[in-house]
Amino acid sequence: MGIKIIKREGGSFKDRIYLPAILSGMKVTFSHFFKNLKDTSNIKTLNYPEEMPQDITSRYRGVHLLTKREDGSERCVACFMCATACPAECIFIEAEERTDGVDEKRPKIFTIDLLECVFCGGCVEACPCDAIRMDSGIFSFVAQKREDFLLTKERLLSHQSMKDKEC
Amino acid sequence: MIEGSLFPYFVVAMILLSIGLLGVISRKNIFVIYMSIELMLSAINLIFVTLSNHYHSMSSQIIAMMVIAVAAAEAAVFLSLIVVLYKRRKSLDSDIFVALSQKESL
Amino acid sequence: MLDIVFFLLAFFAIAGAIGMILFHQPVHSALSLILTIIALAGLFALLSASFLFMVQIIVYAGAIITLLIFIIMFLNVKESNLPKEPHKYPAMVVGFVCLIPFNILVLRAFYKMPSSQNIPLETDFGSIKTLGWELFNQWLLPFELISILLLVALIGAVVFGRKDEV
Amino acid sequence: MNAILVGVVLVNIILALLFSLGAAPILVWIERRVAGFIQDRLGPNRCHINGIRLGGLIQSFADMLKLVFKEDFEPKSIKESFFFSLAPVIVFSSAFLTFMVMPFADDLKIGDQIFMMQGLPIDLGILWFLAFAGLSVYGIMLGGWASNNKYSLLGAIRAGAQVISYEAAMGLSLVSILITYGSIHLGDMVAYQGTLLFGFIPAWGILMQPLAAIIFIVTAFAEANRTPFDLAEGESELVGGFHTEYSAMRFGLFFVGEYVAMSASSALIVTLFLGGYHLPWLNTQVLKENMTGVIAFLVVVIPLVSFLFARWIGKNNQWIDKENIRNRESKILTKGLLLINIVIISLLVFLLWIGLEETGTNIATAIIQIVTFAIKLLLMNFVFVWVRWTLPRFRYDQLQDLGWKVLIPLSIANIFVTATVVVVLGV
Amino acid sequence: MANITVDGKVIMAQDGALLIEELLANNINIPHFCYHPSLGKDGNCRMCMVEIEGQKRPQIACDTPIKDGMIIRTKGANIDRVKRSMLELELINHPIDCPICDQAGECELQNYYMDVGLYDSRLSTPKVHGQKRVDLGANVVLDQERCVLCTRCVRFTKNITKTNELGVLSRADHSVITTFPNNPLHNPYAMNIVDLCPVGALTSKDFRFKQRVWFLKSQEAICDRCARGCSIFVDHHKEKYKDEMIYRYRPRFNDKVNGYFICDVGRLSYTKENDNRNFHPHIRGKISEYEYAEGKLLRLIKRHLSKTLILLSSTLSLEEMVRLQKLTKLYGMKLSGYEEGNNDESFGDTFLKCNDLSPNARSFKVLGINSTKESFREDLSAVDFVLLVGRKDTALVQQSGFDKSLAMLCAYCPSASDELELLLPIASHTARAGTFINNDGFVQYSKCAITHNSEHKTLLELLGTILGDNIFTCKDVWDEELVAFDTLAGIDYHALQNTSLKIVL
Repeated sequence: MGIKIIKREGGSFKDRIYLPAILSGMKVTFSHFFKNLKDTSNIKTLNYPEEMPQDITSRYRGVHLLTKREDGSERCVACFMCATACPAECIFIEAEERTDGVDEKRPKIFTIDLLECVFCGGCVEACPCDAIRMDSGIFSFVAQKREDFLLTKERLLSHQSMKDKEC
Repeated sequence: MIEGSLFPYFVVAMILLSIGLLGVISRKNIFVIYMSIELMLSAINLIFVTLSNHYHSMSSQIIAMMVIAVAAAEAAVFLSLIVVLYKRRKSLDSDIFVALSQKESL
Repeated sequence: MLDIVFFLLAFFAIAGAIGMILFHQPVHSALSLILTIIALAGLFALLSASFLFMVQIIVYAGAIITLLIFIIMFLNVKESNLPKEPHKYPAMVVGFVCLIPFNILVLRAFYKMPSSQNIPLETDFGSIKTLGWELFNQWLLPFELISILLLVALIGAVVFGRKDEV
Repeated sequence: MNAILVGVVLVNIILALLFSLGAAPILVWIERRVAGFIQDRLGPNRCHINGIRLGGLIQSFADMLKLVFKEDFEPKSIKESFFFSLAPVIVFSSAFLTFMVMPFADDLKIGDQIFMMQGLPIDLGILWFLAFAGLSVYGIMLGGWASNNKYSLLGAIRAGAQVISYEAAMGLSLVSILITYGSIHLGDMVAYQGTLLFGFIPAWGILMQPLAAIIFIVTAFAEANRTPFDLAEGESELVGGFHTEYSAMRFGLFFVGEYVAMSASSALIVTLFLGGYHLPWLNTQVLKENMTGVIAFLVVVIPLVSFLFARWIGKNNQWIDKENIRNRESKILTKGLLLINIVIISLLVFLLWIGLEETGTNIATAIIQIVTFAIKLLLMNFVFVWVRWTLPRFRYDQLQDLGWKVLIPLSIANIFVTATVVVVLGV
Repeated sequence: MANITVDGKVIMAQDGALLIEELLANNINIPHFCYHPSLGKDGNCRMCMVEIEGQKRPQIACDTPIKDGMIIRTKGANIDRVKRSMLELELINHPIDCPICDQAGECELQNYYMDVGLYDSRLSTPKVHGQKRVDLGANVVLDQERCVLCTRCVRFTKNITKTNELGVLSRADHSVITTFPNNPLHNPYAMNIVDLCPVGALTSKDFRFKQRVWFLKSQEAICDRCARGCSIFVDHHKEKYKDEMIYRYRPRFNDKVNGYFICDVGRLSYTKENDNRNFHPHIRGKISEYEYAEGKLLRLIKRHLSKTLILLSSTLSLEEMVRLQKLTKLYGMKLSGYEEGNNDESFGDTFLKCNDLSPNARSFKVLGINSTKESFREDLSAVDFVLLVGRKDTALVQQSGFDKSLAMLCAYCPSASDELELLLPIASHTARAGTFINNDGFVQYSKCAITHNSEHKTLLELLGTILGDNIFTCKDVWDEELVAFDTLAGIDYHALQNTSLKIVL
């Protein structure tokens, strides 16, 4: 094994007086500035909210949703796996007995505090029933009150999956 | 009444000088003692400048300028001294520094 | 008009000085010393010493006291490290009483001084040009000595500040 | 006569206010838009008053308004409430006072009265700048210390050490400039720069003293606490530095103070090195002699520039939504531009027609010089912004190394060389 | 004694004892469903297979008596294959509803499945479905699908309670546990079968779906429902933004007192620890700050001093009692432990429940605190101020004709507080540690000290402040004060941590 000796940069006089490097850096930034000043149409900035991003795929990790069974009831069985996996502890579940014969258990309360959520997707990974997903495609969630950021079970169920929308 | 007469300037200078002296006498905080000395120097400067105005002579102003230069030199030495002393003694009490000459006591 | 300015400046100078010796915290003392220094600079300006006015602000306020405050902050002096000064006020009162005769003496001497010639000052009195002319013609040797003093002080400060010395 | 005196003094004060205080929102806007363009973004462009956006300038006013109306919060941990409030005032007022002695134009002669075109007619010149630049550090140190917060204190200590060390280099670099110009008065310096070197090159400071110019510009960046020397508020390590605990208008004063200081530094750089209010090859005397030609030139050039500017507006100032009120702006601006052009051109033509007397020539010269100074100031401010968005921040030891080991020796060497040259040439 | 070799390690064992007992006693992991130390062997689950040298096939450890020189292997490819096959058999009809199952997290089937190696089912035939929710009565719900038919529950009703409610019905993979018609599960210890069930087939109606077990933290405690003082685990959990909640009590094995079981009443008595706990201090019916109310207590005591009667409850711990006693002795106060209604003849039985409902009345005798009605009456007539500690029976005092200052320190919110000079909450039973003496003379230490959001002080802390001697913890009280009592000689704080110690009353 030979040792590869890499020449140390910055030793020459030109490097040591810094000014050429500073000037070349300033040249780069100025060329960007001038190009954009001349013609702003090249700038990729979206004029959100008038312009919406069009490239959100169904794999985009957006606001959560609760999926439904064929009969329209919630798929979630309140197993607390998502709450266990959640690193931000932002999922609050209260279970209750389900008596309609579809299943035994369901969430009475299923609340996600979006202000605490870190959008890691751990809950989706943990869910054994494919009941919670983050493919709603909702990338921006705005509300005026803190309470509005608590996503209740009803709101989670009302979110549409991107996958369902596509087909 | 003031214009033309320079006596009020002397009064102010003497008051400042006296306050500086009082500070040196009464305080133990070495920073305040230093500042009192600076205040006295400034008071003397004021006397010099007033005299320069009185005698229409630039020489007193030059002396005042040199006093300022001496004050700057003093500041450099004094502050570096204080940093060293404070690091050793963790105190600003001038009474603790009486043993300055005895090397082993430091 | 100038009287009012003088009284204001004198008031600030004396108030700052009194505050300086009375405050317990060195930072407060230093800040009130700045007030005195700037007021004194104003007094210099009133006495047509415009160059000294600038020098006072640049050197005293801008450098010396900045350095002082910097050192005070840098040392991070805690309340417990400040010296106890139980005899502060008695000492001041005694000193004040003792200084009264001295002050009267000196001020009498000033008062007896021959009154100044009532010629108005030259327009460029105290400006940098006249001062420089005087300085480099008649005061060259003291000026060089002062330079050496500053150099010695600089070296002294560096020697004190050396780590291995401590 | 007295009315003229009051008028000129008022004009001076208003101009000084405009260049320093009035510049702050514009500089904030420039900072944001330039940053945006440099980084291939748009920058603020949304805020509008009845559709008028002025390219996002309104955003700055909105932000100022926000700062004024925000809650002026003071943390409970702050014991020195007085100094906490005093600190931003010191920073702001010292920055503001610094600007007051910058000459916008050559001395104006109306009748037999001569006016100095400065905010404060004091001829202390460069010393004034040094004095107040030194004082502004008190504001930063007090603010940091009174905040009773370790980040703030660290920021303040950094700022203090930085300003003390860079002031030395700045003063020394100034000495060589003073030797070259032979005066401390800013007016004399600008007058010197109006002359020609070897008969064809404008004797601008940056050509006469390139090394001193570089050192001074670098130290001016440091004194104004701008990137790459903004370690005092290095947000990556010190949260907000000395102004971490500040909010609302007390923060606003720090914020505006920074821009005013930057503007003052720019003005000084322009005055010392970039010919001040002089146009190249057109010093006051030449300008006065050729006033008719200059006005004729302006009559041709102003509509041409305006036309190009209007085309640029039409191309780049479109709003995405055609129905939006903001989309009307281009038309309004074009019309406004046209109106201003008509007014200015007709005024100039009128002046050409009646001819200018001596006082008129003097005033016209002053106006042209003020505009020149304003443009140079703006460009220098742009350089400040440009540097900020190009260069990374220094590490603290690098900063001190640069100050003490590079800039001070260089400036001392520069003094030697300059003095030698001056003595040898016997200038 | 016999020497046996297990996985190459020599173990001394009792000759003739069951192999599984010795293996479990030596902390050797041996899967088992049907064997339970209190119920004995049954041999129906076949999970505890071990290889014994000299025997052709693997044998079940629960039905193999130990002989000298046995060489046993509990690991190895062969035995793993056997275990896996047994488990596969158990799982043929077991539903995969762990997400719903309350047992998930403490399920032995789940653990063994994880141990043996995760695999997918090889069966293509559909699973046999049973009833998911059979209410057996007495707070027990049965899920027939999940049952592995270990018959621990059946044997419990047969051998322990001798009520014989449960049995196995049908044959082969249709076998289910069930009750007999018109004879639902009905005995005061029925909920123990929920703990006994190794899988999630039997669940408690009370705990069902309330919380997942992996969130719960267990602390050791002593049940304070009756004088038996059964050892329990307190399972509690603090949900984010909520207060600590106790979800259940579970029996803790203690061969001296309660064995493996507790009664249903004691098990459900955890609700009192959750309810009425977060109440505020009241001064004359008005809500007050805790610190202020504490100061008020101090002032009340100072004002009355020797004219004070402290009425202490038998629910207090030994440490608290001795500290109260010290307080009364120091200032010449009166102290009485007289209580009414602590004896319920209908409550006790021959197994664990006993008629005496006071968890710690024996301590009165140990410390010499007077609890007779006569002395209580006598004391009451002589004082101006009555302080009820740990109890809320103001009626007792008022009916006795007392109409002067009355203050109360208690852990559970009383109904009315208007007539009280001061009502100061103190930490409840599971929020503070303490020593209790049960009716057989066993001194037991309850360690459970859950911190709640309300942060009510414990009685020991309050008394430490009042007495000003910096004794705040049980350990300090044992070291400083309880050593002086002859009855408690030979018992020290450290020994109590793990065992119950008997004293002569």
